[in-house]
Amino acid sequence: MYQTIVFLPLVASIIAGLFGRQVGDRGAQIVTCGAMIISAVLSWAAFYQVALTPGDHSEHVQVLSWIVSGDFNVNWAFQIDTLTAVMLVVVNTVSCLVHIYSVGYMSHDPHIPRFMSYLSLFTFAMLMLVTSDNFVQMFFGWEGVGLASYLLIGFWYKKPSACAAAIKAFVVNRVGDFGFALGIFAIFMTFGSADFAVVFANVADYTERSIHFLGMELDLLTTICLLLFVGAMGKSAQLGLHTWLPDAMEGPTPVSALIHAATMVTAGVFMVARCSPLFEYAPGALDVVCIIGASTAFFAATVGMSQFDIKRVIAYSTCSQLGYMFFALGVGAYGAAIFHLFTHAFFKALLFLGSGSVIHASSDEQDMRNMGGLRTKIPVTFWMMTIGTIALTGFPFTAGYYSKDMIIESAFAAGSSVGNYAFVLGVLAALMTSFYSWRLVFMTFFGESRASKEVQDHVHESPQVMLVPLYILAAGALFAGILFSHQFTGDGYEEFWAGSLFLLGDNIMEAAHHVPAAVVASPFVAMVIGFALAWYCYIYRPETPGKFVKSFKFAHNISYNKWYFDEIYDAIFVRPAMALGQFFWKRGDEETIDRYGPDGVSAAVVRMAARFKQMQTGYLYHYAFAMLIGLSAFVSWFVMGGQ
Amino acid sequence: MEHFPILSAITFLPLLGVLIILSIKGEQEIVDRNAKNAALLTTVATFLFSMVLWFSFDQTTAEFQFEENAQWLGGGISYKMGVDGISVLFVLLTTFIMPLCILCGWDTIKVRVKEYMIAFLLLETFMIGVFCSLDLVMFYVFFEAGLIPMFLIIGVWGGANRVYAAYKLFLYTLLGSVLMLVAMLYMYDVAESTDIPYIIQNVVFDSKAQIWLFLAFFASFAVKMPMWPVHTWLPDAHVQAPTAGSVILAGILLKMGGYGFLRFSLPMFPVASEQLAWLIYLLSCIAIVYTSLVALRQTDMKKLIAYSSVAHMGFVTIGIFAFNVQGIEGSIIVMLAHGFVASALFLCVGVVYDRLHTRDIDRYGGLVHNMPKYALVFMFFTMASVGLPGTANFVGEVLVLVGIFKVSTWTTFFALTGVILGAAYMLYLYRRVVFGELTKDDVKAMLDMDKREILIFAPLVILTLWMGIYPSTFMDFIHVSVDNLVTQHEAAMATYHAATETLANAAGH
Amino acid sequence: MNDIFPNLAIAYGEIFLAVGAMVLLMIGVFKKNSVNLVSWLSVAFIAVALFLTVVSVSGAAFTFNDMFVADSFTNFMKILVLVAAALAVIMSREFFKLEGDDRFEFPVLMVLATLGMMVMVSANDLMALYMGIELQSLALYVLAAFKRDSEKSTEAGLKYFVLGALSSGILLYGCSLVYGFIGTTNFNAIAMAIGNLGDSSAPIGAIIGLVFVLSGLAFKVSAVPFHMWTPDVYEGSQTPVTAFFSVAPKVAALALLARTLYVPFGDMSASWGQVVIFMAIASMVLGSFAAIMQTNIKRLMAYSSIGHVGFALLGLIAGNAIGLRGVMIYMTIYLLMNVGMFVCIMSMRRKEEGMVEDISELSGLAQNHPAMALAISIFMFSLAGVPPLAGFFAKWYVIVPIVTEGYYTLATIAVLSSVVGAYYYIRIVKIMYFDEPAEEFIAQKSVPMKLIAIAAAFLVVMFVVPQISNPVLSGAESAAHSLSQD
Amino acid sequence: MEIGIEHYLTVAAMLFTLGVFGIFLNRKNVITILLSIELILLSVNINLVAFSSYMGDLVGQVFTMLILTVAAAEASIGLAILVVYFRNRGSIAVEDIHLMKG
Amino acid sequence: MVTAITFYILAAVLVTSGIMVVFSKNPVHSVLFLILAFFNAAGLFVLLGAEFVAMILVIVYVGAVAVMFLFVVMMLDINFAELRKGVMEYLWVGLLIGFILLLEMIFIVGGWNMTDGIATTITAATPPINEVTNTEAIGRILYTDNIFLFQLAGLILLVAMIGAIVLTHRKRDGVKKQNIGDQVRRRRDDAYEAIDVKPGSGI
Repeated sequence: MYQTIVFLPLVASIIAGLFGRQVGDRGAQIVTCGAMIISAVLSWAAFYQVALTPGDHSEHVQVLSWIVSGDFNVNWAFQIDTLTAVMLVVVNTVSCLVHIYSVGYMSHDPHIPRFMSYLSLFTFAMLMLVTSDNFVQMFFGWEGVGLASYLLIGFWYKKPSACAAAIKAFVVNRVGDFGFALGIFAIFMTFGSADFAVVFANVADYTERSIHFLGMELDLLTTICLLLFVGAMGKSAQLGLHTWLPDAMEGPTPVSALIHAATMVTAGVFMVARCSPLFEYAPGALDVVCIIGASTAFFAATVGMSQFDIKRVIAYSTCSQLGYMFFALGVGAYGAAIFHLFTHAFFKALLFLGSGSVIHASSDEQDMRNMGGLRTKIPVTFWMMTIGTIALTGFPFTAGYYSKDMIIESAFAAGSSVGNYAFVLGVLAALMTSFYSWRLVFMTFFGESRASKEVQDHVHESPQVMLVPLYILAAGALFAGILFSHQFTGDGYEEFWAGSLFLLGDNIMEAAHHVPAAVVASPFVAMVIGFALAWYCYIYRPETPGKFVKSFKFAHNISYNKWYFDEIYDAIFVRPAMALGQFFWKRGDEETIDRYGPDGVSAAVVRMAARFKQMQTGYLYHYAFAMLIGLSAFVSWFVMGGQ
Repeated sequence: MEHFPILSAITFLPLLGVLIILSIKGEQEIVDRNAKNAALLTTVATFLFSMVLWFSFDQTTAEFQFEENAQWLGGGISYKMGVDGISVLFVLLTTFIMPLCILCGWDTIKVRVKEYMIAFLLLETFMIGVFCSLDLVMFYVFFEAGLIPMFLIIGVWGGANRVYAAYKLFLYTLLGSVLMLVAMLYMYDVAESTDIPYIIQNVVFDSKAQIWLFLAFFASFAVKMPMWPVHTWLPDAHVQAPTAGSVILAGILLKMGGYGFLRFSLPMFPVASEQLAWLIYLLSCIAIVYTSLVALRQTDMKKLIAYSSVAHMGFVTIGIFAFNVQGIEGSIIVMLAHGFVASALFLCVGVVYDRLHTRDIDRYGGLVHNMPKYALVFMFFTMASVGLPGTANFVGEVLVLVGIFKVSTWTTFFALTGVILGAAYMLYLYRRVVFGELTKDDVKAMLDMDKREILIFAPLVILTLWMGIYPSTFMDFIHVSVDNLVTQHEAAMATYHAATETLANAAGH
Repeated sequence: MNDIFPNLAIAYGEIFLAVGAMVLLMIGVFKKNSVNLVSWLSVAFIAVALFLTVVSVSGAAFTFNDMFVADSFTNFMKILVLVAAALAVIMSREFFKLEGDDRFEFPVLMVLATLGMMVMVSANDLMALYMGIELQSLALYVLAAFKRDSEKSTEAGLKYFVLGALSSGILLYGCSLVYGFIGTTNFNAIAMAIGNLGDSSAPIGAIIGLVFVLSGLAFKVSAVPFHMWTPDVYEGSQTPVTAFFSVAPKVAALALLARTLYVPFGDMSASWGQVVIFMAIASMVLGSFAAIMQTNIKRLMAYSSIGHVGFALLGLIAGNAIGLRGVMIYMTIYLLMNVGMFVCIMSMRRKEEGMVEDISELSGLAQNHPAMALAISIFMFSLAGVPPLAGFFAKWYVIVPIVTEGYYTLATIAVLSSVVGAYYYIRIVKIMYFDEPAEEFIAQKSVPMKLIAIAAAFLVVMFVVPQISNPVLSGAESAAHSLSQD
Repeated sequence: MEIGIEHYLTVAAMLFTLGVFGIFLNRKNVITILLSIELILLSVNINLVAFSSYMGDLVGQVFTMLILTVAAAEASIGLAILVVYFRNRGSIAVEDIHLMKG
Repeated sequence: MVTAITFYILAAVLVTSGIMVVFSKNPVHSVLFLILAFFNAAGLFVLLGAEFVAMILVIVYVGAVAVMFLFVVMMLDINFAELRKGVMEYLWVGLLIGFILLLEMIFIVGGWNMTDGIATTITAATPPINEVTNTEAIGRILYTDNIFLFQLAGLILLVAMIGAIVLTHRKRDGVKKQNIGDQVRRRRDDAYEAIDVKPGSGI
């Protein structure tokens, strides 16, 4: 069954991709969607069997041996446990819905088979990632989703910005992988294996050890975990390595929903959760995770408040939500993090697909300043977006409410300074989340339309094939919390996870249920304030934002320009790399190595040859003179040198 | 019957092809066609013949197999051939790449076809010879002899600046290897034999002498690899060479350096290898980062890929000098993978070069519109070159890095930096050539790949994937030999340390 | 010495050739238009002399009051000399047929020069050495100036003569010192005398005498710094003469040098070793550098020959049988390459202009005359010492002994200079293969010439085949042992 | 005052040096060069005869005679070459002899 | 004492004429000085007891070779003019090196002494003067022990002959030679013609 779940998308992808011309657009759609539906259904079955059925149902499926070299032994194999099952469900469900949605969304595109193939390919890679039983295979999936992401972001290859974004995504992810890879090597060096089972079983033996790394003596497990976390940061767009995510919105919207909201970007979260046995023994690393996560949550929210591109707003929102998940991980609330991952998949996919619907409706317009008043024209979309928004902002009893509040409470419950830091930033971020989410809704659906006449005329509701997935996701966004909070974070925790998440100390979520009421209320309050502000600024007094921008130009600029990350990176990485490249090429290779190396030597040889040629004057007396010099030199050598 | 001299047969079969081609007479057109056919036939036959090695190679022993031994050129030197796990795959790689090379020049080589084919067949003999030789002199003879056809290939069928490139290749490589020759002479003097297995097993060179010997061999192999800073011949040679020439150069000739390190430097000069490993790491790291950065700025497709080859070869050297199983096996795999992928990339360049006759990246753009198959293949090999898991390069690189991580984290760090940069320059290249709007008229007129070209690429794609997904097929060949190599190395180092300790103790008393 | 009448048997080859030369002279003088006959007869005579030399000697033997020696070393070297001479005469036939100025004295002088060389090879006495050299040299001076109405040729003759005479003077002065300080001119006696010295060093006069003798001989092999005549003479002489110059006298002089250094002065190798090392290095370096700028192919070959002599001298430095073997193998292969190359040079001919010697005229030869271009490039790569061609093995066999003797720096310099040398050799390949075709040459029609070129190229390529290389190797081996006592 | 062999040898050495000077300091004509060569040979002869006389050995004198013979032959060849050269160039100035160089 | 004085006179003249050979401007003078040098050298040979060689030197050298030089000098009609400027730039270096070489040679030859080693290696001892003359002694070994060299000398002379002829001898037009056959065949009618000249018209 698991082979089917994982490989069916690959088969579909190959069929659609290599034989797209033969099977045609429709054929490709049928093949890929069909495969995805089967996969999704099977993964729910798996979820039911592994996670919801009592008892330990985790399974290990060996597929093929992969790299065997000395004691380095890596297999293609699946490890199926609750964590995997959850991810299977998330990935396959969202993927399936996005596939279906894409049939409608991409109906006018000339390259449908290619698109569908990429989507399926992505799904396959993502499944490989989540089912992996070892770090190397996980890396395979890790890079595989990167590839798919690259391909999909650059799907509209005519657009230079899309190509640039694709490359950026790939390269920035590579930076993350850099750390991930180092982590894997360190793990292998330490444990002699890259299999999760072996590594996790032996972690306890390696505490208090140190590692000689880059000339420093560092704590072994902390180093490993931090290195792994760098990988997670890259893939999950955490602060510092987040720059690719907003740009990735150049891809078609279903891609954004699938990859850059629901699944791929959560791989980092998944990985840290998967490595919980490691991280638990490296509290220092956990603190770092927590700080980075909280900072990201806050930072991305600040940026999200000032963006105008509808997808970018959601992208920053994603970034921010991922931050939440990480600081949950950081304080040890793995269940909460995964739960948020789970719920987030629904409402964020919903938001993206909804915004896709908006974009679709308004003739590929993405700038919210050119929208407005769409509520009446595309009401279904409007409602779907609203559901997504309330779920995101954590309106009580929606999915987001359960997961996000649990995270914030856990942070508080951790009681540590790091936890408090996360708690404060988390609440602030919740406020801003509420603000920018409602800002989005208000700017898009309320007020007067700011679109051109032409666009306005064409506004239309999306076809059913696009709306049905929205309904399903909306259902998820509304009810996933209620349905599963018990298992993910509540009393059913132990039984549900069945050991797939490791905890060294007490379960922090136990404590999170008993935090003061003020803490429990704080995210709600923040949400309400955010909503009120948004309402004030965009409905009640629409001129406020302008004034605000004028009076707080500095703050706005920072926010609007995304804290200048791109510019800074450009200045300290990209340009220097290019300049260095140029320097090495022209100054290094051509003007130093070649000039003093081969060219220089050959020039010297030729000069010397010319000198020799000159010596051969043609005059007899010079020739005789040379002989004489030689002779007297020899004679002198023996006379003076005394033999 | 002892056994059929299979290695000699494989090595010299191409010469038979040369004779056949030489004997072709008649009208120009017919001669050309027959020369092509004969060359293709010969290379395919050689490949099929070499499959005997594949099937009858004993994977459980580190001994040299299919050995042949005969007196040659007076005492000491012998004609000795044999393959072990380290070399057998290179032989197969060579025989595998050759038919593709012949095919790739099929329509594009219009002048002096006969000579072209002869040059390639000669080259094949010499290359196979290098990997089969079990005698220092023989190795050197084959090693150097390859320069002659390569010089002609670049010089006669190359690009505008071919003379410079051909000279640079020839003299640079020659300069490197003559130093090796002197070292070999010294070894001959000390060991009184040029028999490679004999020297490996029975001769221990003085540890001071080892340093010099190592450096002399290094001079040759570093140039051949090429390592920074003696790499500058490679971009020039690649740019100017005809496509098939580049393929051979990248696919096989560069591997001779790595093979040399494995066959000579490591087992014969273990102490020096260990003591000078830092130098190798340093140069390799510089090579990886430096050339990757340079590659970022290239405007010539071939030059870019050439620079990327230098970076990849940096991985090979790093792996070899990690002195552990993973590193060495990894480096062999990187070499094989690079043999497929870099060859394929040069073929990719060749495909568009044949159509537009320029390698200037800016002259292209938007090829995906009219050449989707090409775009797909190019994307595949771009990703393979980047080292995407599932492709052959990944397996090799991961093993190399795993191996080196145990030894030097700094080296791992810089090597990984190269991986990032590798992604950057390859994708940047791909974007500029394949993506974007299709604006230029002459580019618009380009046709997608034809059957012949697909036929060339298909085996490369299959092998790259195969080696990426199930590398055991290939690695099973090398395990035992590499294990043996590592064990021997460790034993040698242990002896050396014991000896120095005794000395130190003696001095202390 | 016991017999009044010397043992002539071992000198049959020389005697036959001496008589033969006179017979040829007579035929030439008294029979009109007999050039062709005289030439082919001289080839035949040389062949007979070769035969006589080979059959009449077994083991070392002395005669003429110990002034003349014959052993397998002399045989080996004489074979080379005679083969080179015969080939040069054959080449000259073709040349003079096309150039005109066909005179029967030419083959006669060649035969006499060859005789001089044989005497040199067999010389076992300073006087015999001198006479052999002069017999050879006088004939060669005339041959160099043979084209008497050409400014170049006569200038070549004049330069060769003046410097040759100077070198003879130096050599003689050295001989006189050796004679004076050792008391004899006979090689065996000198060896004995020096051997009797035991540990005390040889008198300085003898050493300096040896240095003078060495310098004189160095001139004959054109080792630096006594090489200056070589390029001018090679360029000025007619091509077959140059071909002859570039091989036969060098072989003879090297043989003489080897004998002089090994037999009488074998115990003084510490002294002469330094001089030879210097000359070897200087020759290799100059040979490879100075050739780079050349445009005339004969001049280029001159510098090339200087470089090759430097390599050959390496074998002598080792001072043992292996080194000597190297020298002999080197000269054998050198003969092949050079003769082949000169045959090709002689084919560079246009209808109007006649002989063409400019390297640039070769451009695009590969398209006009693929076979000739192939042959030339084989010779060029071989001269450059690129395996698997014979030239590589030549170098191998001379460098092995010096490495064995511990001269690592020397070996390194040698191989590095060979790389520089490769630069100009492959330039010719480049011109033939990479450049645009120039005006076509007239194809070589003469069958013997074609045969020589093909055979030389074949041997150069096929040297790796044991069946072909073994005779040379084993011959050189036994020859080396016969000269070197160890 | 006893006249020892070294006196003769010194005279010979001086003649030798003079001969060498004559060859490379002479810029005038080739004839003088030929004469210088004769001087060198003469110096060698004096050496040989002196050694021969003082050692009581005839070989030196035989050698001298050979040298005389050869020198005569050499002179004739030299002059012949000189003559043909002069016919071509109309000059035997040493400085003019540099048609080939480099 | 007489020997010494004779030696010094001969040696001084020898060296001086040697200098003059090299440095005199007129080649004819050079040749003449060379002849003088040969005479003095012959005198030295006599002093050393080598009469035969001394004779040969005078007869062969002065009589033949030097005269041949004179012939050529005259025949070539050389313009012995100016010493060209700017060509002596290395003069001093050359002189210095030559001088050093000279000193070294003198130093070396000064170290000669008759040792036992030399005595034992002598191959053709000079018989005592009262037994045979120098000439006879040479005669005894020249055609026996040294027959090889003697024959070679002959060959060398042959080469010299051939060489000189092949280089310089040429059939030239316009050289008048006696042809007896032609003279004998000559008839009166070939030689003259009677022309009837008419007065006043001229021929």
